[in-house]
Amino acid sequence: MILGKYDPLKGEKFCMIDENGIAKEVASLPDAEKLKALYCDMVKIRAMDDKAFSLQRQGRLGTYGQLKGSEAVQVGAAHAMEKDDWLVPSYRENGLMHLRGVPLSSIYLYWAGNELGAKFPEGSKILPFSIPVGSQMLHAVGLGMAANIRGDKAAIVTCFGDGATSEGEFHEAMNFAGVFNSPTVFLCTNNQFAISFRSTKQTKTPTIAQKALSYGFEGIVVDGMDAVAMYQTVSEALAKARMGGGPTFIEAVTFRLCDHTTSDDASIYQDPKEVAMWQARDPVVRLKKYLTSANLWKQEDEEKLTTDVKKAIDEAVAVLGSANKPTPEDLFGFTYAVQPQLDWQLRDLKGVIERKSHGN
Amino acid sequence: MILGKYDPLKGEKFCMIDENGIAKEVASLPDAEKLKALYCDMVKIRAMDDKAFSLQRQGRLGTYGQLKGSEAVQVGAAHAMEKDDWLVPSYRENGLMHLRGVPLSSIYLYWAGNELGAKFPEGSKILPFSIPVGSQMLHAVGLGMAANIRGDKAAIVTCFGDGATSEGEFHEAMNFAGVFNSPTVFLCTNNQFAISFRSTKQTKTPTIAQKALSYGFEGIVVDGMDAVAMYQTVSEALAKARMGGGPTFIEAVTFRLCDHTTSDDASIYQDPKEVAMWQARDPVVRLKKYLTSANLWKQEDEEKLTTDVKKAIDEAVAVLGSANKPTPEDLFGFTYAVQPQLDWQLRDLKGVIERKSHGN
Amino acid sequence: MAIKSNLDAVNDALRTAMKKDDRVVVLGEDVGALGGVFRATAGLQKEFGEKRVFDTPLAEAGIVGTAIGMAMYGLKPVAEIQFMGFIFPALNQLFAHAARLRNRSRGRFNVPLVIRTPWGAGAGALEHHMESTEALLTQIPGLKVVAPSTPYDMKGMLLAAIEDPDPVIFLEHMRIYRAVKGEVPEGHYTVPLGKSEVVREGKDITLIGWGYMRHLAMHIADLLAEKGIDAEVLDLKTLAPLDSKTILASAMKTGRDIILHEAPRTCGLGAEIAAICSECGLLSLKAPVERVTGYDITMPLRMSEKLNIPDEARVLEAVDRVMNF
Amino acid sequence: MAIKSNLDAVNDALRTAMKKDDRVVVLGEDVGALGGVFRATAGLQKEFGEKRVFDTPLAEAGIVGTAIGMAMYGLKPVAEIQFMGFIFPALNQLFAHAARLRNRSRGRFNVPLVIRTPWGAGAGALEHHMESTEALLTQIPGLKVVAPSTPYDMKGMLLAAIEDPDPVIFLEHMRIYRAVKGEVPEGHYTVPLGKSEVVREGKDITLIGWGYMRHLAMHIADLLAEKGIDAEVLDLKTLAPLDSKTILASAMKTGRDIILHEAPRTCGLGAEIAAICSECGLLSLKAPVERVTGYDITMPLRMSEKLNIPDEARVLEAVDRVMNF
Ligand SMILES: Cc1ncc(C[n+]2csc(CCOP(=O)(O)OP(=O)(O)O)c2C)c(N)n1
Ligand SMILES: Cc1ncc(C[n+]2csc(CCOP(=O)(O)OP(=O)(O)O)c2C)c(N)n1
Ligand SMILES: [Mg+2]
Ligand SMILES: [Mg+2]
Repeated sequence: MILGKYDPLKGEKFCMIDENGIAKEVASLPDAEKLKALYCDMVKIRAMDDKAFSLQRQGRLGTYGQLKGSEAVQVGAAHAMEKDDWLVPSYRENGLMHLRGVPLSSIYLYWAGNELGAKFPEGSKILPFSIPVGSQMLHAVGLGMAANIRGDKAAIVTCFGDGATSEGEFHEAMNFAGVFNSPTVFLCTNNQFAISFRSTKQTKTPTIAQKALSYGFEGIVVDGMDAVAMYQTVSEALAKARMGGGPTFIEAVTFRLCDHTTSDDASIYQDPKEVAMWQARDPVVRLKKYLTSANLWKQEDEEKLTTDVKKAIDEAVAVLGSANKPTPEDLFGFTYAVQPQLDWQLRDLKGVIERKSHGN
Repeated sequence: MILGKYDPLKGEKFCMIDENGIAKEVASLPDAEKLKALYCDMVKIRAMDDKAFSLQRQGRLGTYGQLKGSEAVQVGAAHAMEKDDWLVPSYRENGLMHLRGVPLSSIYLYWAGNELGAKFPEGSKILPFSIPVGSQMLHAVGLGMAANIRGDKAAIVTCFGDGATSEGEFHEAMNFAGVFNSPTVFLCTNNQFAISFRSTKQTKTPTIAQKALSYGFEGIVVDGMDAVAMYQTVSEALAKARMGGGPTFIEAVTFRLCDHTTSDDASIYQDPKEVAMWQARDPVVRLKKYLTSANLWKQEDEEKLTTDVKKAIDEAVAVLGSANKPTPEDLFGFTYAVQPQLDWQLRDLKGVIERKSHGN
Repeated sequence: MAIKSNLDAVNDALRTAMKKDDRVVVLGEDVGALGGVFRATAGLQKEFGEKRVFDTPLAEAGIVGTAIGMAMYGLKPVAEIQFMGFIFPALNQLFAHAARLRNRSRGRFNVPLVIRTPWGAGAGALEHHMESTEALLTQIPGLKVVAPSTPYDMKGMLLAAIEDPDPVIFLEHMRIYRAVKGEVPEGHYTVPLGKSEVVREGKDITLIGWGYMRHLAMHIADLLAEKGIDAEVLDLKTLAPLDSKTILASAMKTGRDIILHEAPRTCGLGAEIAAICSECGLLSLKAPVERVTGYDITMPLRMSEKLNIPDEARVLEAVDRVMNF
Repeated sequence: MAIKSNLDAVNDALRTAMKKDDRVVVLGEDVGALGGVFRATAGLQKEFGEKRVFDTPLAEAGIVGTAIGMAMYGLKPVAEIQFMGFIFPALNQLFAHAARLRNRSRGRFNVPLVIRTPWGAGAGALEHHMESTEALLTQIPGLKVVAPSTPYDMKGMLLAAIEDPDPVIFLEHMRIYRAVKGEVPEGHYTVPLGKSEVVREGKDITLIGWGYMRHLAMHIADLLAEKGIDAEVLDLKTLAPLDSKTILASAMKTGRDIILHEAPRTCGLGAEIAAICSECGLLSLKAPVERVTGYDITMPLRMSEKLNIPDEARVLEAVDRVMNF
């Protein structure tokens, strides 16, 4: 039992593997396969994230928001989730979305500004990510309310940042979750920045997790650079949700080890010394240290991983390169199920395009 | 010191004079003059409120929201406030607004649907009351932020109900107040109902006051049917605000001893036994019991009070009866400071009215 | 057929929908035990239980946002916003999500959500309780907005709205909640969304209205008939997407059009209708399209609100102008 | 005179206003140390201190609502909403309070508040970062809405907005933030709100635009000149209250009008302008008023957004239709 053991009001934080790669209680760790899987997936999403950055710099993607620093949160949550769990992400959860089944190529296509990337696999319980900060958590709560109404077992993970907790819709989502006992895990990645604004200024309380007390359910602070702690906490919160125990709030404390997006320049407002300090806590390096020291990970494993990851990314980039552009039908076709009144506008656009292509 | 002494998480509530009219610590009571003034003002606002109800039933006012049950909250706050304090009320604070300087006749005129009633005395630091629930507290916080920016000493009381605490704007107001140390007293009248909806269902926490912990400042539960406790708590919170101590949240627990408004029928959803129980705690009766038992109040005092109050109310009703109707200029004149583009519309309306009055 | 008020027609539609489809749920402020401040949901909680008919905390974004989630889960939520003037806190959810989730998910999700809300002036209510802000909603692609004005349409269109796969804002005019009664069939039937209706044929002039204004228009048409003017009355019924075909057919037939609405004139829905009429029917117009609307001011309080709403006198003067252009 | 971009003109205006009047304060998300995501407020916090230029928590209703309070206290807050697509959470504050407090208090209070926000498409940004929802605001009585398109107007109108006693929504088109440069006088001057401007005189046809569309219109006018068509260009500048006089004068002079805007067509501001032109100028119109606008769909993502924005080809085809009606 992790929940209930760490009191945010007392400044307690849950961590399993510290920044030096040392495990606190080896006996409580997941098995070796799981540890290796967590590590491999962190490497993978970091690589795909780095690739997205360089694709953006080449002009092949539009503005892109990197996730660097949050690998452990996303991988931990991905492994904690079961097949039927729902995911309600923000724009920052590209790694988590991929691990839950969204093809890498879709992610690249979407950030390239191609609507076709927004088509996730049919049947996957992943909502399109939300750009208006703080607005998506209500949908997660609503999904859970619906499951309660239908008497279905369900659990939902919704992700958002420290900044999002200032929005009124966050409050309404938390309150509804408490009142209706919605089986929702509120997963807040406190990467300490909302663009340039420090999380310590976002609110006057020392933690974000303690806000859960205002809504009558549990909140916990977790080391968000520790994939194991994240995996275990989210697992427990989801199990509780599935069993009718209602919502949980998890504050994953990390640090944004990148610009806010490719349009940002964090050097204007980040302190290099602080950045270095947090870089030393790198979630990927940390777990590798543990695995290596525990003799679970060898050079050849790393080499194979690198090759596999590269291959997956190359394939996605190839799809990006050969993808069709959206057609006028793609732009008009999803405004309503059926909307004959739009037909003339679609015809107008197609006519203009055709006449342009004929040079008159 | 009252603030900090009663912990909402432990279910503690501040009360000075209990429902039987017995004072807990006579030494800590305000002086006799103040006690009598609190009582007189409660009698007055109850009478004006009852009159408003009967005026509505006669068709002379539109829908009206009575304050019955909240007299102690409003009178306590009115007496705690100093001349330069700001008031940012909701629609339910008719008593408090009057005690802060809004003529009774203006209140009646406003609820009669006459814009002229909205003209409060020039210079009074009372905002027009807000009907959209939960939206006005941000203005209070902004007033305080402005005072901080200018280096002015200031304090603001903003009033709202239990239902209002579910709105997103409440959250944003509380959070801004904490972050910017706005000298704002959040005065929540928990009358246990938002129309038909019980405050116990509005949120999952046992108290509303404990929500203040989410914003990094003090919250306290007070017996909202005890005018003395209300007076003392608001006084202390205002003093703290004026001295730079920032915001305070006060949950005044009362019971709505009336319909939500004159359009409502509370008998559909209120339990008569529970109503009777709360009627027995009547704030006006309670203080009178104390005053009488302490030999501070005699039959002739009561008689004089009744006469004075009746006179004040009769005068206000007379003003209501003889008031002008708003003119087209009254309707158009306050959309902007200057707005020549509206001139033709005003002329249009005046033309229609004139032609109608000439019967063509 | 039973004679019912608009209000009872709403109640009937909800009951009919809930019986037919157990995915239909009703939520909002005070919709449960109280049955809504107008009693539109009276009796539903008792009949269908607290799981399917429930009160929510006082938070409009919360109501609409969670209803969006429920709709994506597969339910058919019918959410009440207590008065149209209080829809603003929910606009972000409507604009950013309800209207876009189909598009954003490329059709993988849709949002079969109905938002019912009382609107319009004339009932002598408080500030913010008599707003007509339909044109804020009609310009948001992805939303449907309907405003029936008779009990028959009220029931049939509410049933159609609940069955519609996309979000529908369902406007119920307060002034005619109880004042207007009419025949309402038993059981299930639908009146299609997306269609306007010529409710009185005429050849001289077209009066276009919705909600209470449709009834004012019918009254004016009667008065005009006595003067020998043959007025056509168009009940818009669906405000978005607009049924331009029906609007234009009538506009071009009579060549004289007056649009009535309570909302402020500037950028009201009347502007769009006027624009369409003159765009597509310029040569058929015998006079400029007139708009008789609320003025560009804040809705006055009860005592003066009727000064701001189109009334017989203002419409008749507009008719004079148009007929004598 | 210095040549500045629109962005620098905004920065210059803010600095000028803050120097002139110590009641002017600047607030919003990231406006402080970062100087705003576009750097419109760059350097201001350093120059005027953290009391007068400050970051807020991430909450748009909070920003606008507290700014309303500050304005009533006597300050002149200039609040930034980071992108126009994120103004929705603040709409309740704008509609229910900023626009109405003067009226509700019978002139005892006013709200001298400016909300600056970047808007418009064409910069290849993310979803919700390229919205043009001006017509949601222009229909709210009590608000002023302006959208300058040149550095000269940008500075002069921002100074005028800050001095205005009523709430002003100040729209800064992203696509021309850096792309458009022009002469900007030193120091203080104002360009009046409430006035539109004929920025190119012509006699054959009027092109009406605002923001980026004014520049497209000027470009089209150049192309038309080569074809012997003499186009007049009207920069709307103030979107609410509309300068109907100037609009009508130009519309009636040429008798041929095309309105350009990026917002969806239905209930966009173009509808109101078209309605006014045909109402008051019916007999002078030589052709129907045309609207070349965004389609009634959700703004497409970056790769396709330009398909949705009026461009040279679409406007020229509209000109053809109008000239050959
Ligand atoms: C409602 C809204 N307001 C403003 C923005 C602009 N914006 C995008 S990301 C961001 C900061 C978000 O911070 P946080 O919630 O901590 O998430 P992070 O980006 O750090 O993951 C802001 C202000 C937005 N997208 N939505
Ligand atoms: C934003 C908004 N939503 C809904 C309403 C309708 N309404 C008026 S009062 C009320 C209940 C308010 O309850 P509470 O905040 O407890 O205040 P009380 O009336 O009990 O004083 C509701 C739902 C409103 N005025 N504003
Ligand atoms: Mg963050
Ligand atoms: Mg209450």
